[in-house]
Order: sequence, then C-alpha cells, then structure tokens
Amino acid sequence: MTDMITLADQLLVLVLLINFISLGTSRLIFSIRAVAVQGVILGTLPGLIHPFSWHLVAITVVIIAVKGFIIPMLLGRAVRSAEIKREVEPFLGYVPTLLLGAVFTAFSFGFAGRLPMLPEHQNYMFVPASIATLMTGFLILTTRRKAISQVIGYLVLENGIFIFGLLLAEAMPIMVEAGALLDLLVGTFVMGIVINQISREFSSLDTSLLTSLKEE
Amino acid sequence: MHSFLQGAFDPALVALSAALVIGCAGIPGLFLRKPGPGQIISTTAIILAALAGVPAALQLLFSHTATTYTLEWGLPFGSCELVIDPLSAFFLLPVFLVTAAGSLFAVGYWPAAGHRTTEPGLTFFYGLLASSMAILLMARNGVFFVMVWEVMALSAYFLLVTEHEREDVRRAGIVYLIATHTGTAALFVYFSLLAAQTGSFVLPVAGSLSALSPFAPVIALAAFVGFGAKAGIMPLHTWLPSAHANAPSHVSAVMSGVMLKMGLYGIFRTLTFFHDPPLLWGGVLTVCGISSALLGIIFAVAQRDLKRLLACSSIENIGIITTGLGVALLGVSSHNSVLMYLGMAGALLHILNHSFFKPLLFLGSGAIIHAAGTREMNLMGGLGKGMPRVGFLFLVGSVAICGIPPLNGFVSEFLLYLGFFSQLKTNSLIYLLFLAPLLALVGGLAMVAFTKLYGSVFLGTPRSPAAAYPHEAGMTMLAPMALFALLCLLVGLAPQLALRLVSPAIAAFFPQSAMAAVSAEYGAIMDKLSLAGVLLLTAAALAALLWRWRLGQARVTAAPTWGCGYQRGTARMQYGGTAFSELAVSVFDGIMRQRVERPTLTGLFPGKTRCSDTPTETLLERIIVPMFSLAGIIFGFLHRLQHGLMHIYMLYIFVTLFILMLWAN
Amino acid sequence: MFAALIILPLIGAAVTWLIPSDRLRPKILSLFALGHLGITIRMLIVTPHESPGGWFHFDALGKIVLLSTSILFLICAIYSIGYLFYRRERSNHVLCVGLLVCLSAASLVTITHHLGLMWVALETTTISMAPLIYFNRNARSIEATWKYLLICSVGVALALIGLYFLAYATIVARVEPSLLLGDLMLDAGKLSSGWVHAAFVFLLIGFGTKMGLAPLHTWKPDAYGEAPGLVGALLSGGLVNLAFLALLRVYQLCLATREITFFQNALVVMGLISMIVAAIFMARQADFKRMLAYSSVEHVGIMAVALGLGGRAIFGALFHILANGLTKGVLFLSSGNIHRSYNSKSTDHVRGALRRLPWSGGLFLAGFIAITGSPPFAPFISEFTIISSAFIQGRMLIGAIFLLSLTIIFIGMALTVLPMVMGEVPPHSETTSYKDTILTVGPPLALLLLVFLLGVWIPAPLMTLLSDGAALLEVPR
Amino acid sequence: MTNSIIHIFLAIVMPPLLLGVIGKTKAAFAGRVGAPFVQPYYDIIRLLQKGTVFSTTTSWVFRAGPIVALATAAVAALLIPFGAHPSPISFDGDMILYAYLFALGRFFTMAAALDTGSSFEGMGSAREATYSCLAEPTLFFALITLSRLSGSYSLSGMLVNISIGVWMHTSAALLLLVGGMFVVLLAENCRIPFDDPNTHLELTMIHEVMVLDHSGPAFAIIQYAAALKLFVLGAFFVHLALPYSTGNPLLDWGLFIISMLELAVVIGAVESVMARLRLIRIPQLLVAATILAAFSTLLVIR
Repeated sequence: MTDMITLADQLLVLVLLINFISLGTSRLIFSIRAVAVQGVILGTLPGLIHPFSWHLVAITVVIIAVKGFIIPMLLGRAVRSAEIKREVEPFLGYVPTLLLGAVFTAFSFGFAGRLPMLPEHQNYMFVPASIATLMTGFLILTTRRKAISQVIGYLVLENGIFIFGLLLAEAMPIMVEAGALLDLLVGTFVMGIVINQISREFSSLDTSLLTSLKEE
Repeated sequence: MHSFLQGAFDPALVALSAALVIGCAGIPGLFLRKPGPGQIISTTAIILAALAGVPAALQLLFSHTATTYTLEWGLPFGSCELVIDPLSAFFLLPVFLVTAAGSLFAVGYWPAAGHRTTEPGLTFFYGLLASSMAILLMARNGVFFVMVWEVMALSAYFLLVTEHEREDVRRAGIVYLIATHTGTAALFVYFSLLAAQTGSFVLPVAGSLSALSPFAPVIALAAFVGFGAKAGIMPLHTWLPSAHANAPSHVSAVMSGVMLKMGLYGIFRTLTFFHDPPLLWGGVLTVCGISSALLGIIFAVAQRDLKRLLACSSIENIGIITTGLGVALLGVSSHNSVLMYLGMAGALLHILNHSFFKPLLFLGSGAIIHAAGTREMNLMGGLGKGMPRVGFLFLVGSVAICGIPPLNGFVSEFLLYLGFFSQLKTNSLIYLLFLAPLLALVGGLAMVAFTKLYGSVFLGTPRSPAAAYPHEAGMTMLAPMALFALLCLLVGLAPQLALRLVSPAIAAFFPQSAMAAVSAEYGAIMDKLSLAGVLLLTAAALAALLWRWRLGQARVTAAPTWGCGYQRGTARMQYGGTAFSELAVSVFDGIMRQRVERPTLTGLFPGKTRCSDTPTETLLERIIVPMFSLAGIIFGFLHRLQHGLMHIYMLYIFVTLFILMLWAN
Repeated sequence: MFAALIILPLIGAAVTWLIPSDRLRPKILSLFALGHLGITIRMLIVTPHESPGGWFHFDALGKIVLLSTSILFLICAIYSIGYLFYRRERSNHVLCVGLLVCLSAASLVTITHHLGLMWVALETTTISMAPLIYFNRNARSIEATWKYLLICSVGVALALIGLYFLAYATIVARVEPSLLLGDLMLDAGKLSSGWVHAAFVFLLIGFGTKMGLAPLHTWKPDAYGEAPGLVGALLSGGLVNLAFLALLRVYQLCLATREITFFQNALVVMGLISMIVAAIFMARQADFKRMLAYSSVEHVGIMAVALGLGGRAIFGALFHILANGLTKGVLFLSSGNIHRSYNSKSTDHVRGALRRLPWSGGLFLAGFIAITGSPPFAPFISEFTIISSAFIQGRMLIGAIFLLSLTIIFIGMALTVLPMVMGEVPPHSETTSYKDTILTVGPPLALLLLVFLLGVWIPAPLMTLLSDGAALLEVPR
Repeated sequence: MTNSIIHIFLAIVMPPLLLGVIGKTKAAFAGRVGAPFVQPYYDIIRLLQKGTVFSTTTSWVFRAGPIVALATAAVAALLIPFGAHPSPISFDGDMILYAYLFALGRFFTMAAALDTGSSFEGMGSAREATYSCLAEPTLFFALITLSRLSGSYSLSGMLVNISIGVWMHTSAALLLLVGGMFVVLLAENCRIPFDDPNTHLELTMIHEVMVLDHSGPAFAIIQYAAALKLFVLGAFFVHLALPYSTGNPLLDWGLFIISMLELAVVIGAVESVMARLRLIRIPQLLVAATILAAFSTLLVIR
C-alpha cells in the first residue's frame, strides 16, 4: 500500500510541474491541455491511495472524464469559436509569474510544515502540493486577462482543493465527492455556458473587454 | 393661575391626549377626496387640543410635581417612561400655543382649495411635527427620545419641501436634512454614553451624574453638538436661514418659534443631569451664545429676503437665550444664586417671548408674501396703507423683538442685564459685565435690522407694481397674530406674572428655598418695571391728546412729500432696504460680506444696466461647500478602485486572504 | 417537515418548468412561495425535532434567516406577477425555475447543521442565481453574470478548502471525523489551533465573498446593477443573509474553540472597511441600482461589525438580518418600478419621481429613510443597538468610525435619492407604458409596513426568537 | 415729595432754555447779539398754533413718531436724578430702562422718517440707526463704571454717589468717562460735530433731515422732545463732570440749574469752534468714545 502512496507522491511532483507549465506557457491551447493532464493525474490518485472498490472506480472514471476530457473540450471549442489568434496576453510577464509561482510553492511548503499532520501523511507532500496548486490557480486568476485563462486558473485552484480532499477521502467520502462534483458542475457546465455566451456576445474572450461595468 | 381642570381630572393625561390628538389631526385629510374638510377638521382638532393643553400645562407648571406614565412598548431598551415635570410643562406652552395659532393661520394662508396636491400632506406633517415635539418633552427614555426627535426632524423636512418644484427649496431641504441627521448622529453618541454611565436607557434623574467623571465632557460635547445643531447655535446654524426662509410661513413660525426651542430643551435637560458642572461649560455656552447673538444679528441686518432676515434674527435670539443659560450655569458652578436665578429667568423668559414675537413676525411675513407675491424687501413698500392691521401687528412684533420697552422682549433682556451687572459687587466672574455692552450693541443692530424691515416693507411708497395693490389679510390670518401681539404686550406690562411663570421651571436647577427670597426681590423690581411701562403709555396718550387738540384747532392740509427741491422723485428713489443697511454693514465688513456685482459704465450715455448685491452665507459658502466638493473629488478618485478588471478583483481577494493568514498565525 | 420545506419548492420548480404560459408561471410561483411561507410559519410554531444523526436542526438562527427569506421571497414572487407583465418581451421560464430552486437551496442552508451540506446548498444558490442575473440577455448583464459567477465560485471554493481544513483538524485530533456542527463544537477544544485558524480564515474569506464584505464585494455593484429589481431584492435581502448565517455557524464554532478574539477582530476590521468603502462609493453615484448595491455592502459591514463586537450587538445583528432584508426589498422593488417607468437607472435622467410615480417614488424615499437608520423603522432599532453597545463597551474608536461612515453614507445617499424623487419631471424624459399598479406597488408597500411595524413594536415571539439566537452566540464565560 | 415736584417742574420748563443758551453762546462767539434766551419757547408756541401739512404718502406711523419721542423723553426724565436729589422713580436696573427708552423713541422717529418715502429722510434714518447702535456700548460702559464705583444698580444711586471725593481717587477713570460721554451726548442730540441743527444741506444731516416733513404742532413736539432729550442726557453728564453738592436741598437745585447752563455754554462753545466732521469719520469717533469708556471700566474693575 505504502509504495502506492509513494507513487502518488511522485505524481504530485508532476502536478506541481504542470502548475509551472500552465504559468509559463504562452499558448492557450497548450495550457488547456496541461490542465487536462493535471486532471487526469489527479483522477488516478484516489485509485492509488485507497483500496479497490467499484465505487472508487466510478469516482475515478467520472473525474478523469470530466477533468481530463469534457472541460478541455468545452474550453477548446470556446477558444476556436472565438478565433483567438493572440495568446495568453499576461497582465504580468511570464518570468515574473514563474518566479512568483516558485515563491508561492516554497511558501506553501513552509506553511504546511508549520501545521500538525497525521504521521502517515507526515512525510508526503499532499498538503504542500494542494496549497501550492491553489496558489498557482490564484496566480493565474490574477495575472491573466482572458476569460479562458481565468477559467483555467479556477480549474487549477479546484485541483488544489481536490488534492487536499484526498486526505479526507476515507474519513468523509460523501463530503469530498459532493464537493468535488459540485465544483466540477460549476467548472464545466455553468462556466462553459457563460464562456460560450461571452464568446457569442463579444466574439473574444479577453476579459479586459468585459470592463464596461465600473465606476466612472 | 389654576385652570378649570382643577380637580376635574389629571392634567398630565390631558396634555398627553392633547398631544396625541394634534398628531392625528391631519390623518382624515389624507383620505378625504374633497379638499377643505380635512383642513377644517385638523384645525378645529388642534385648536381644541391646545385649549385643553395650555391650561393643563399651566397647572402642571404650578403643581411643582412630576407626573410619570410608563408606556408599554415592545422594544428592548428598558422601560419607556413619560414624565411631565415643570420644565417640560413650561416648554409645552409654546408648543400648544404656536401650533394652534399656526394651524388657524394656515386656513387662510394655505387654503386646501388652492393647494389640492400639497395641502393634505402639509396638514398631516404639521400635526405630526407638533405632537412629536410635545411628546419629546415628556420622553424620558433615551431611545424613545431619539425616535420622537427623528420623527420631529423628518416631518419638519417634509413640511419644508412642500414646494419642492423650486430649486432653492430642494437645496434648503437637503442642507437641513444633512444638518439634522448629523445632529442625530451626535445624539446617538450622547444617549449611548449616558446609558454607559447609568446602565439603562432611562434618562438619569436630576443631579445624579458627576460632571467630573471622564465621560462627562464627551457627553456634554455630544449634547451640545446634537442639540445645538437643532437650536441653531453658531457655528451649527448653517441650515437655519435657508430652511426657515423656504418653508411655508406658518411652518416657519412653528420651526422658529418652537422647534429651535426643542434643541434648547435638550441642553437644559442635559445640564440638569449633572451636579456641580465646571466653569468651563458655562463659559463655552456663554461665548457661543453671545457670538451667535452678535453674528446672527449682523447677518440679519444684511439680508434682503424678508424671511431670511427673520431667520437670522432667530439665530440672534437663540444666542441671547444661550448666553442666559451659560450665565446661569456659571452661577451654578460658582454657587452664586443671584446670577443663576437671573440668567435662568432671562433665558426661560426669552424662550417664551421669542415664541410669541417670532411666530407673530413669521405669520406676518406670510401675510405680506401673500399680498406682495415676493420675499424681496427691495421690491416692497407702502404695504402699510393697503394692510393697516397687519402693519400694526407687525410693528408690535418688530418693537418687541428689538427688546424695547414696554413690550416683552425688553423684560427678558432686562433680567440678563441685571445678571451681568450683579457681578460688580463680587469680584468673581467680573468679566461677565463685558457682555452688557455687547448685548447693547446687539440690541442696536436689531433695531437697524427691524427698522429696515418694517420701513422697506410697510412704509413709503410701493417700489414695484406687485406690491402696489396689497389686500388686507383675512380674519383667520389676523386673529393668531393679534393673539401673539396681545401676549407680547401682556408680558411687557405685567412682567411679574411672567416671572411667576418661569420660576417653577427654574426649580429644576435650583433649590426651592433659596429661590423664594431672590424671586421676591426681583418680583418687586418687575412691579416697578410695569409701572414705568404704564407711565410710558399714559405719557404717549397725553401727548397724543394734546396733539389731537391742536390739530382740531388748526388747518390740516395734504401735500406730496417734500422732495427737498427735487421735483421728480420716484418710488425707486426711496431709500431701499439694502441702502438702509449699507452703512451698518460697511461697519462690520469682513464679518459679513456682500457679494456685489457692479456694472462698468462706459461712454457718455451708458445704456441700461443693473447692479446687485447679495449677502453671502460665510460659513456655508466659504467652508462647508468647498469641503464637500473636495471630499467629492477625493471619492471620485477612489472610485477607480472599482475599475472592472477581473484579475485585479481576484488580486483583492488573494491579498485579503494572505493578510488574514499572516494575521491569524 | 424538513423534507417538505425542501421538496415543495423543487416540485414548484418542476411544475413551472412544465408550464408553457408566461402569464401563468408567476402566479404558480407565488402560490408555491405562499405554501413555503406556510410551512415556515408552521415550523416556527412547532419546531420539528432534530433529525436522527443531527444533520437537520432548526435552531433560532436558522429560524430568523428562514423567516426573513421566506417573507421576502413571497413578496418578490407576488411582485413578479406585476413586474413580468411589463417584461413580456422575454420568456420568464428560467427566471421562475431558478427562483424556486434557489428557494429550496436557501431553505436547506437554514435548516442543516452539517457544514458540508450547508456549503453545497450555498453553492447551489449561487449557481441558481446566475441565470437570473443574466435575465436581460445583453452584453452588460453577461459581464455582470460572469463576474458574479467567477468571484463567488472562487469564494465558495475557498470556503470548501476551509471546511476540508476543519475536517482534517478533526482527523489530526483523532476524534470522530465529522462536519456536524454539534460534534465539532463538542470536541472543539481538542482541535489543533493551527488548522482551525487556517480554516476560519478561509471560511471567512469564502462566505465573506458571497456576503459581499469589502474588499471581496467587487461583484456586487455589477450584479445588482444589471439584475432585475426583484432579483436584486433577493440577492441583497436573501442570499446575503444566508452567507451571514454560514458565518454565524463558523462563529459558533469559534466560540466553542475559545479562540474567538481573532475572528471577532477580523470581522470588525472587515466590517468597518466595508462601511468605509460603501461610504466612498455611494457619494456621487450615477446609477441608483449600483448605489443600492453599495448600500448592501454597507449593511453586511454593519452586521459583521456587530458580530465582531459581540455582547448586546449580537441582538442588533440578528435583528438587522430581518430589518435589512425587508428594507432592501422595499428599495429594490420600488427602484425597479422607477427603472421601468423612466427606462433609465441613471440619476441624471430620473427626476421628480414623486410627481410621475407618487407611490413608487414615495416608497423609494421611505425606503431610503428607513435604510439610513432613521426611526420609526426597523433598521434604526438594530443600528442603534449596535452603535450603543459599541460605546457602552467603551470601544469609542469603532463606534466613531461606524457613526462617521453612517453619516457620510447618509449624505451621499441623500444627495442621490432626493433629487431623484423631488422636483419636476424633466420634459424631455422618456415616457414608457409603466404605471403604478396594485401588483407592482402593493408588495413593497406591504414590506414597508412590516419594516415600520418592526420599528415600533417587536412581537414577543420574535423577541424570544432573537434572544435565543443571541444566546447561541454568547461568549461563554 | 417737594423734590419730585421740583424735579418734574424743571423737566417740563427748563429744556428749551438750554437751546436758547446754546444759541446765545454761538451768537456771542460770532459777535452777534443773537436771539433772546427764551426764543425756543416762542418757536414752540408759534409752531403749536400753526396748521399742519401731512404728506400724502404717510400713514399713522408718521403721526406716531413725535408722540412716542416725547413720551419716552418724558419718562426718561423721571428716571434721571437732578443734582443731588434722587429721581422720582428709581429701582435696580432703571439705567437699562433709561437707555432703552431712547431706543424706543429712535425707533419711531426713524419709522416716521421712512414713512414719508423721501430719499433724504430715509438716508437720515439709516445714519441715525447706525450711529446710535455704535453709541450704545459707550453708554453701557459708563453705566458699568458708575455702578462699580457706587455699588448701586440704579441711576440715582450711581450718579448721586459721584462727588469730589470720588473724583479724587478715580480721576483717571472718570476723566476718560467724561470724554466718552461728552461724545455720546453730542452724537445722541445731533449737535456739531456730528450734525448741524441749523444747516439745510440735507445730504449732510442726520436728525434734522429725519423731521423735514413734520410741520406745525408735530414739529413743535419734536423740538420740545429734542430739547428734553438734551436736558436729560445733559443731566446725566453734569453728574459726571460737575459733581458739586452742598448739603442744602434748595442750594443743590440752584447748583444743578447753574451747572446745566454751564453745560449749555460748553456745547455752544464747541459748536462755535468746531466744524462738522465728514460722515465717514463719525463711526471712528464713536468707536474711539467706546474705547475711552471701556478703558475707564477696565481701570475701575481691575
């Protein structure tokens, strides 16, 4: 069992890596794919840390399907329908963003270090990874202009939360699943719908166009 | 002095129910389709209520006891007590009197038939205002007090904006509303701190608080701001002139004659809570009072708008009252019973007097505006011939407000002078006597203001066609004015009675025993005063007789005014109001500045042109308005924080999270 | 009983979904709203027992919020009959369904004691409101919806991780892992402060975002400004209270952990910031619906400060839930009418509303007077309680800032509202088919009467309810 | 009792004589014989017999003016003590009544002037109003000083108290006071240098221009009231400046009459040697007088 968990731990490193990719990439489609991959990885994690059960399988399948395929598909369609030529258009340059990402990751490790944990989670990096991913999500949300990029940011944030959920999975499965699924609901359907509405209204997903509502 | 209610039933109950009746008087009018009946109903109800209420109030005043009722209410602020003690009863008198008179006046001045849209609301809020003031005087629970206070302030606002189509009315309304609300905020602090002291929202009993506790100055300051803003004490007076000028006249009468007094009542009541207040308090009140009086009357002198002039003179009178209160407080602090008595008697009596002659004048101004169709004094003139009765009553009011014998204004100022002089023998507080010349100066300026007013409105020849054919006011408008004129004369000729009227209210401040001696002493002086008054009248009568006799003997002819050899004198060449006061204003230039637009004349035969000068509202226009616009600019700049950029909004959230995390651990 | 409360609106949603007629739908909506209020009152009279497992527990706090929400919802439903009559151009299908779903979720929030379930319900209300904000189907409304949705979702996500932290804290403490309020409060003492604090911060941010505490309020003016009047009313009078209820639950938890001070201070600071922000943005506000949005920011600030002050202010906060909710209803509904009639929500175009719409204009004016805390209206009671307790506790600075911002807000609001309602209607102003009818004026009028009634007399049962609620939030000594 | 009768008798009979004396003095300075001392009496009687012309623009206010002026002066005359004898009516605070009585008279005089609608009379009353309210404080400072010196709150008390003895130890204060009060005396009675009773250059006048439209008996009453006012204020001033008294009542009456005549001579002399001030200077002079009086007050209360 433990070796499984070690594997999961190594996968988490991959997740962190993907965070940096999604921060650093200048190609929208690429970052969408990156997030999709992240989703898939996360989808497999429960299978690694929990004993086998059909229920588990179902969960895994759903998550992988949604995070890995449906959402990216929706976003991709939105991007294409809005014929986005130019790329991410960061509000903050890539290098600074990456540096910030690094700083936050370090910080999250520090933060996790200060919090008490169960011995069996002690030497794994679930908590720091989740917090780091969360912060990456925030970083994307605060530094990217396009609506799509912000959805991506939101999804990364979600993934962070999901990682933390893994710690609780056996303690309160319903809770975790409900949370995860509800977020997926928001992430996919509502956001997808709104995104498509936007692209229809503005024929662009640059949220800097979505700034007519403000105080003069 | 004892009313027919003696023994019949509880006067406090009568007063309370009178207040309630007045409050409900306007309600039928809201639901009656036909204009007219509603107004008649409310007027009758209010007058009847006042007829019951005044004797009741008098009886309560002289009973020297406090009657307490406890109102069952569902609010979690302790028991809601209604108490009527002599002080409340004293303030109740003007409430009932002025309200009744004003509502009668309204029948002629604001007839329902002519003002279908506005009349019902006006009548309703008028009643509401009056009854809220009456109940305010009985309220002894802080929260209930604030509630009634705010009802009063708001109904006054709605009365004020009756003609809200006019820009200046709206502006006056907003200024008033902001001022009164700020005052209310101060009252929030005031009552909260009182509750912090006593542990409940029920107002403390007289003399139960120590003025030396650290909170006392804050409480006093809050009370001064909150109540002073309502009373219009400088520098909290800015709302007053425009508000009183733009309200319907009978409303101005109530606002100026009664509502300002509610602010003073608050200050009186507050001071009763504390035992041995420090000298500083009295000093502050005195200084603020005398400066209000002086500046107020200087403003009044400069005004061109009839009602603005009256409003500014309200500031002056409030200032005089405040001075008296301050002097009395100094008396309390220095344990000087004579000073205390004189200051208090002067202040209270002047409150009563001001609620006689100021409504008289405001009602008169209503009649004038009705007749001349303008408030601009420079366009009037010669109205005295068209409306002699109004002219006469208005003259009585003007003489009274200048504090000239033999009318009531003189009596209260006389007492104040005695108070100032009374410090000559003792060396303590001797600097009080510098108030005497100042008050004299105020009196002199008041005379400038009111000769200007009376002269340019009633005397000479009409300066504009509008004022050329005035019509005499109807009975319903004359009767209330006549009532007030009579009261002015009565108090002026029988001051000893008036003194008896105020002495129970003074007891709220002052041990009964020691007061008896003092009041007896000054009662004797008052007798002399009334003797002098009678002599004056007889002398005048004799002179008049002599003259009539001579006129009977000799030939009387009528001719145009001698133009000093200047044959083509026109009405426009008369000394107008502005010209009349120009000299006096020039003396006080700097305190009171006129905004003058003079045309530049060019060529040998310059064309038609005009020159205008308007008095400026220094504090409002130089300080407050710029302050507001500055704040507006700053806020406008800060509005950019809401720039519509999503990712920055996210940044806000992130930063907040971050800071809180750091704070938490 | 619990089931009925949740199910009934869902059935309603289903029914309205199936009904084809736009005319009939609002009536059905009001019918179900009425039924919901009926059940609510029934439950207030005979409190149902705590459900086995303690997931559902109808305590005083829940009662207060549910009551205000249900009343407001009924009023808005009835109003919608008259309002939607003027919006025949677009289908109200989504609107009605969304409203009922939202109602169901809202009821769930009020009755559950399982934080997770509560969170799910809150999220549901957020989502179900999104299409309602998008009712007008134009660029501005889509933008508003987008901002509302993204910011609120992020907020709710943060709340979720807060809950996870809480849960993990239980695991670390080796107590029975649970998110039931009761259990958590029982072993609150054992939980490790590090996790708990982190949890509190995240929950505060999360629910604060949904509630609209500054500086997390940025979605509010856009959403309120673009949503139809009655949606605005429900957002500011209903959803805000739900989020506040969630905060109250967290507060209860903090009380149990005996580490309340930090949370209280955080609440006070954020509340005051919200009030100041509201004061700044209400001045010179060119759009009266946005002004109302900032007023809502102000009032959540007031509630937060009250909660932070504790003691007697708690009573004020709980009463403010009712007072603010109902008064906001008056303001939003009447402003909706004015918007309809002038077909503009710019304060430069709207003039002389009292002349054109005596009723709506009057209601708007009265609502303004009420919301700024003037007696004899309900908000005065709560605001005065809060201010006085601030001063009685000797926290002068807080009281002073509170009062100062209230005054600035009053001035700003007065300078916006009074010119709108007073004066003459500008001759060039656009005329629309809108007229004040009993259906569009009656509901806000009823609310105003309620607000007035609560301002002069709090019925004994309500009083006990409030004091019970306050007792739940007493700092144990 | 007898004192009161003498008092009233003097108050009724003597005032015009002062005018006569002043006139005679000025004539003497001008090197003329001048009109007899009793000329003012003749004038008043003659005027009383003449008919009256009323301006068509006037109302009853115009007629009330002279009457009130006379009545107030008369009552004031009852309040002020003549010589060493206390006044018939005296009570604490009567000095305030004394001051305000003149205000009443002024009010009606001004109203009457404004009633004619003549620009000149309006101008006169405007000046009267302003200058008188500048003169008020001086009078009050004087009253304070006197009241402080005598410890009494009534005119009789404070004025009769002034004696050589008092002069001895508060000469500075009293000197300042005499200066101030003399200015007030001249201003209140519209003598040179403030006003010229005999000129007919209306633009420059104050009091005289206000009564231009009065004629016949009305004018007689005004003349007499003016004289009475001069007399009453003069009596006040004489107390300050010439505080002689012998123990003997009758001698004191004589003394009083003489000192009043002296005052009249002084006024006449001043009018002969001085020119009238420019109008803009007048407020400055009045304020200066106020400052003098204020200084005297400071001297006595410190």
